[in-house]
Amino acid sequence: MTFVLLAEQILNGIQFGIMLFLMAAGLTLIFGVMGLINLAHGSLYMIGAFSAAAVAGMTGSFILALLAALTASAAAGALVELLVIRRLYNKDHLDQVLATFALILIFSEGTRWIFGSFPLFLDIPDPLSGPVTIPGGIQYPLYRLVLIGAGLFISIGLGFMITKTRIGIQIRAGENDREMIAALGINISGLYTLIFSLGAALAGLAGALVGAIQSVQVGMGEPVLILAFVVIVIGGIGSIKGALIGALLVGLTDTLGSIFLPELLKLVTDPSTATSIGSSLSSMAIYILMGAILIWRPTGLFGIKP
Amino acid sequence: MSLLQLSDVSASYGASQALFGVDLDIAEGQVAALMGRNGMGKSSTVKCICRMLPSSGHIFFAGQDITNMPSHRAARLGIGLVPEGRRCFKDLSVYENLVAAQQAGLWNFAKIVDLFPRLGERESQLAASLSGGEQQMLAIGRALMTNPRLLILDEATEGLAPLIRQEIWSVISKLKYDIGLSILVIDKSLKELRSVCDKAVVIERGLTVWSGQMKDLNQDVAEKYLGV
Amino acid sequence: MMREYYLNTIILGIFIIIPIWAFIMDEPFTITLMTRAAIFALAAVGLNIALGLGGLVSLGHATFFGIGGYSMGILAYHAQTFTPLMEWPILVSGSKLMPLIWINAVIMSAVAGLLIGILSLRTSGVYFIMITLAFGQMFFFFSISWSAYGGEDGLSIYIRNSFPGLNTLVPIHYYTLCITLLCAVLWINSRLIKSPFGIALNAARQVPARVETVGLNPVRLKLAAFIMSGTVTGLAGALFADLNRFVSPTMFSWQTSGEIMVFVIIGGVGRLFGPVVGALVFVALEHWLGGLSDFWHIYLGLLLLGIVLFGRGGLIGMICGEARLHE
Amino acid sequence: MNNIVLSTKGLTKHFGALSASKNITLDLRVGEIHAIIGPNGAGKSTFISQVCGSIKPDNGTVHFLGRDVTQETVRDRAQAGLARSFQISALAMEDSVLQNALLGALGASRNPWRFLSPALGNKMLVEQAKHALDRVGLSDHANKRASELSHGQRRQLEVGIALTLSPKAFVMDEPMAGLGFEGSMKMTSFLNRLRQEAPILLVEHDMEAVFALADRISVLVYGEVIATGTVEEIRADPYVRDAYLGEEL
Amino acid sequence: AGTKVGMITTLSGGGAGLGIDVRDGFMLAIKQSGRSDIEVVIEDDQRKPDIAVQLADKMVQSEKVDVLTGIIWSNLAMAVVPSVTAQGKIYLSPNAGPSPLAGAGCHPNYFNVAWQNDSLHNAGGAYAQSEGYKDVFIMAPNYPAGTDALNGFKALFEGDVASEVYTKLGQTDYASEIAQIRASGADAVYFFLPGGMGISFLKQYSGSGVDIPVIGPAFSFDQGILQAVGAAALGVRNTSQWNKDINTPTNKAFVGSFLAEYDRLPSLYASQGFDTANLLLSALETASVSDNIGFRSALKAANFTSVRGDFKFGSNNHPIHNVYIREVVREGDIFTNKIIGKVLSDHGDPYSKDCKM
Ligand SMILES: Nc1ncnc2c1ncn2[C@@H]1O[C@H](COP(=O)(O)OP(=O)(O)OP(=O)(O)O)[C@@H](O)[C@H]1O
Ligand SMILES: Nc1ncnc2c1ncn2[C@@H]1O[C@H](COP(=O)(O)OP(=O)(O)OP(=O)(O)O)[C@@H](O)[C@H]1O
Ligand SMILES: [Mg+2]
Ligand SMILES: [Mg+2]
Repeated sequence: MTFVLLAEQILNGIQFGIMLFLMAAGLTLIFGVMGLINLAHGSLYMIGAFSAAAVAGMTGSFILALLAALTASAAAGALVELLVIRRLYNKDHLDQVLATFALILIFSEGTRWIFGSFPLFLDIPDPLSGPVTIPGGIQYPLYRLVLIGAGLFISIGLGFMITKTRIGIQIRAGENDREMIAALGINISGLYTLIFSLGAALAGLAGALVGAIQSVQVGMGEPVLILAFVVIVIGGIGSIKGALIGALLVGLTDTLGSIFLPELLKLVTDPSTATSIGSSLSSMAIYILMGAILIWRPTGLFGIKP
Repeated sequence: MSLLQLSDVSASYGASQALFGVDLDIAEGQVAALMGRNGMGKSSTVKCICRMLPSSGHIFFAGQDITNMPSHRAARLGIGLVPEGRRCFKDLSVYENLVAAQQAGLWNFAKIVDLFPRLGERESQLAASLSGGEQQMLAIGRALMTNPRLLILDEATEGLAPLIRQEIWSVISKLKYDIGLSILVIDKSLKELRSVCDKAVVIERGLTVWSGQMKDLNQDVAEKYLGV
Repeated sequence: MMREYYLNTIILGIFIIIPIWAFIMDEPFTITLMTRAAIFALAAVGLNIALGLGGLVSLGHATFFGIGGYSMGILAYHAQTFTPLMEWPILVSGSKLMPLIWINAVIMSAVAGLLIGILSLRTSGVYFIMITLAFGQMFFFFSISWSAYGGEDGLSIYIRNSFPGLNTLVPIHYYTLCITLLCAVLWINSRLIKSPFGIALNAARQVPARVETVGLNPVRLKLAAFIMSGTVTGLAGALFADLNRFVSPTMFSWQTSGEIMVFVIIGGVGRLFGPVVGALVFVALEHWLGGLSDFWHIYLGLLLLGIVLFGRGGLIGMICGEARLHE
Repeated sequence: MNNIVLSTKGLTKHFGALSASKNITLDLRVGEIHAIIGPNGAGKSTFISQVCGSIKPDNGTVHFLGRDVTQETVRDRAQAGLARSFQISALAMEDSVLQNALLGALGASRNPWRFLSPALGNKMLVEQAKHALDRVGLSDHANKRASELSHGQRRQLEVGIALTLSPKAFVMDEPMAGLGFEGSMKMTSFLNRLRQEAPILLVEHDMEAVFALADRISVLVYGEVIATGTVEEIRADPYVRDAYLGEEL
Repeated sequence: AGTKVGMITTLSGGGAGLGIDVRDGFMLAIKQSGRSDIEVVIEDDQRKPDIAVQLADKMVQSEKVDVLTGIIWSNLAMAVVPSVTAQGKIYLSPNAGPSPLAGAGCHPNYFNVAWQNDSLHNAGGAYAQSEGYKDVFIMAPNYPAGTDALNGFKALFEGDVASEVYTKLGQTDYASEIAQIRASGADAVYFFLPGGMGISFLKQYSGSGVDIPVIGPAFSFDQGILQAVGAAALGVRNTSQWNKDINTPTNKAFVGSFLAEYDRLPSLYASQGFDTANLLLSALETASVSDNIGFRSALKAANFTSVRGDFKFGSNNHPIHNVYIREVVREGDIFTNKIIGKVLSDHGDPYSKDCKM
């Protein structure tokens, strides 16, 4: 393997990681900070992608598509919070699991009902398409660089909001003791609606951005959902920095694992067994990583120790 | 004019009723003691005032009917609570606990640190790892930071060292005499209550059984309802 | 509010009367559906030991379900193809005998429960949910690419395994087996809740620090609960595989874990019959709603939502009110 | 020296730069109540946790009944007969008061590994639990949920659970906290009798109770024992008055 | 008495598009036949094997159907087919032809009207061979159908395999594979990534600047999903046994009537559903379902005109048919395929030799 290929693969790993972070960003708010297990997060991601695809299809404008994704998912988020989630904060994780599982069913089939059963089209806008050459002679799709930028920007913004602003402090206080922060005069319900729909908007944005290079279809949110949970848990719930590092770790493990595990195994067995065992190991790799990290540090890399 | 007025307030936890008719009245600038044995409904009364427990009857604060108001709006009218059991935000630092619900006014972070220097020393420590007494100071500081018109202290001296306890009592007097803050205190130290409070309300099994000026709370009443 | 005891009797009655009615009316498929419900109930009763009693929110119980399923699949596959399971150090051949398969499923699940439990119990809360999920996913991806046993295609066992004295191919016979096992496990469970172990476990769920200061080991209590829970779900997995005469990696998927958990929550967490009601209702809905429209998932979602929002403590909680203290 | 039940030598514990315990050496003798007082944040609870095993000291040893238990877990020490009550109540809130007490009895019996026989059918366990509830005055509430108890009643249950263990020594972190006038008085006289059964290491801010009960008092300030002595000695110590007691008493 | 057909197919969730097409194609043929004595019971398997098995039980036990059909996915077929054929029911596969059912596990009651899984991949290999590619990068998900696909490709391809890569099932990001392709120096890429995976790959591939030609089986380029891939697929060659421009009267009529009935162009799956129904109808003309042996031989005769042109069954009841190479083109504002050549003629499958019936 040449050095350039290795470098490119590492870059791919990082890029995949940041893309995961982009997808996990909204969940970091809702799950990481507000402490709500929202399985329907993947649906919000899907709603973003679908509304972007629909608007892009009608207007041909990517900017309008992104705006549509933001609005639609934020609105869906606010609605869901007001009608359902609001009644779940005081209940335990299990009720949250069941209710948001129900929401997945409703959203997935609802989307299929509106948009039909076939995948939708959403493509990269022309100015951002095609590869650019970056130092080191690597050709890299421009759009992916844009995704990296968006991911980093959002992570910094979120980190700042949660750790430094008063709103961030209040949300975290609400996560510890909702009743008490309300008794101190903070409209925590309103605040949570706001944050939830912000989280939803981020999910929708990610859906639209990532949807342009993946397939926009019903059910696209669930695999992402699991990965996003993995990322957040590895980093430690509640920590934005953790989520970012978790995302990078997962991205690198996944990318490099699928390349190197088969190669490594080729040293000991014949090539075709090696590729098959290697790639099955590599699909397990991130879960093995997560398991190992949690066994080593039971509250993730940057989680608060109990 | 009375600042806080409860008339015939009753409340339940699910199926079990805790309050059966509490009457209570605090005038602007008054310091009142809420007394009674363990489990008689003192804290439940406080929860009703702060709208953390739904209740029937009437609760007026600063001329407004707050009986059905959501908790945060009642608090915004100027009720500051130091709850039983402290309830600090455990994953927040001391500083964050204090500024979380800050309202503009007399009290600010610097003033609180003046009052409890220990909190200044622990500024960036997480509340969960504070000692019991430190958490108590934090809870008091946090309530003051909302610059309330009525401060409610539910067993605020529990677990405090005698020296600090004296300090808290002197803070209470200071708040009373210097800025005329209205205060509702629940505490077990009769001696301090007598020296600071203007009036007393005694509840038994969720019912107001005695209320009046503190100086009128004689030995008979104390023995009958408080067991001293 | 109805006493839970009466409700439980009614539910058991449903599990007895409907199949008998179906048998008389010659509606074998209804019996098959009831068998499915009984097996799901068993899996969920298993999960409820960890979840309701031990407070261990395991999103990886499909691991045990799958292990049970593959125990059946692998043993029967070797018996069906007349190939030995292993030749070294001792020769082991496959089997089509249910009791043997069940024992194997239980032992394998217990071993897996022990290993997963020891590692997972280092964490708690949401981290526990996620680490159990991680183990589930490992098994899932492994089974997908384990080509010796069909990979993602799974394994078909053409003829249901046998049980001495019964013709398991007759739906009502197989149903009788499953419902008997379910009742046995429920009985054990009802004793378990009130036993010293149950009380200690219940406290370990709520205040581990307290349990420790009275000299008991909360982690070990939870581990025991986790293992028991896994074995029951594993047994259900073996039965499920036999019901379908087929196993595949879907049994290991996180959706399966989620469904088992949904059964428990619908019925009522920690209630003896909660998982049973949950499984029954879910199977019934799945069956009836499917006929209504292509978009029946929407109705299912709305129903589930209604149950969470308006029923405290699942359906049983809705009917019987808050759990009573056991005297 | 065989009347010493529990002793620590040179216990030291740091949290980062903060020394929560500095070289603490003290002991608890048969039949006595040894009170530990000190300002908030002095390190009393930290010390208690080290004695009971939930925090490992950086340095120093803990001996219990003549045995070095420094490396033993909370459970080992509990089984050896060390009973602890928490500063902030730790109860199984969903369970009945009786079940909470039963848990203690179960711990004392050391055998929770019975799966099929009902615990409440075990006369011995139930008797033990009921007796303990009786002694802390909670027998009327035995069938209530712990969550339905008021703050003060929960404190009583804390002590009740410790009783079921029939321990060799009690370690109590602020048992009076949250009790009313009457409750404090009852608890005081109760602890006074309890010392016959087993000595008590008592952390308490209620000076009335401490002065009424303690045979010896140690004063902890900034993690250090600055004085140990009888009630009179400590009351007379000007430094203790300054650092802790203030003008009270 | 009439004939009762049970259709178990995927109508909800992610893969619903395929099931809906099969159903619509099938029902179109039934409708056109004008026969009112055929009752079709349709159930949704949600793409879950255990649900499919349960539905099969229901069809057999309580609906008492004569013929089953409809399953889209190999793993579901593997779960259902052996047991229903063992119970004496006829099963007609409108899609999915896993190799075990074509080889040792074949059954006289089982007929595949679509293809054996390897068919299109064999054609892929043959096409790469005929184009003179020397070094091909091949890629598929890591599951049995994926392994079959790559083996199927290699069966008729004699050049070198630059690299054989198995991706994760359900993978969404292919940056790393694309980098490997770029570095491999291959002169063509063959990939089998059904459904959303293929869409993601193609979109990412077209943006990567790598311009090595790509070949695949029809599944990633079919009418239903082609619109979602968009321009990224233009020019890609794919193998298929059917296309809407096959110039026979039957096919023209089919395409026209499907468009009229459902207001969309038919897909490969719709054509397979249509053929399946027509096969059934043709057999019903000459035999009764109650006569198992007779009905089976009527089916085997395949006395109907397939929309794909010549069609007959091999000894293992799997199709012997032509496989074409298509190119993705734009017609107006929709993307579709155009046949550019025939790759294999009267192609059967290699498993029939293992089938003993
Ligand atoms: N969360 C609750 N659920 C059910 N019952 C409760 C709850 N909290 C309190 N109670 C009951 O309500 C009654 C009044 O309790 P409350 O806490 O108001 O008493 P209190 O006067 O503050 O006592 P203390 O001095 O011990 O704090 C008690 O009998 C108690 O058992
Ligand atoms: N985990 C920790 N990390 C950092 N500091 C800690 C930790 N635990 C305790 N401390 C600090 O150690 C000091 C001693 O705490 P401790 O709880 O032992 O005090 P205490 O004497 O019991 O006080 P109180 O009477 O108020 O309960 C406190 O200043 C506390 O903030
Ligand atoms: Mg109280
Ligand atoms: Mg303390």
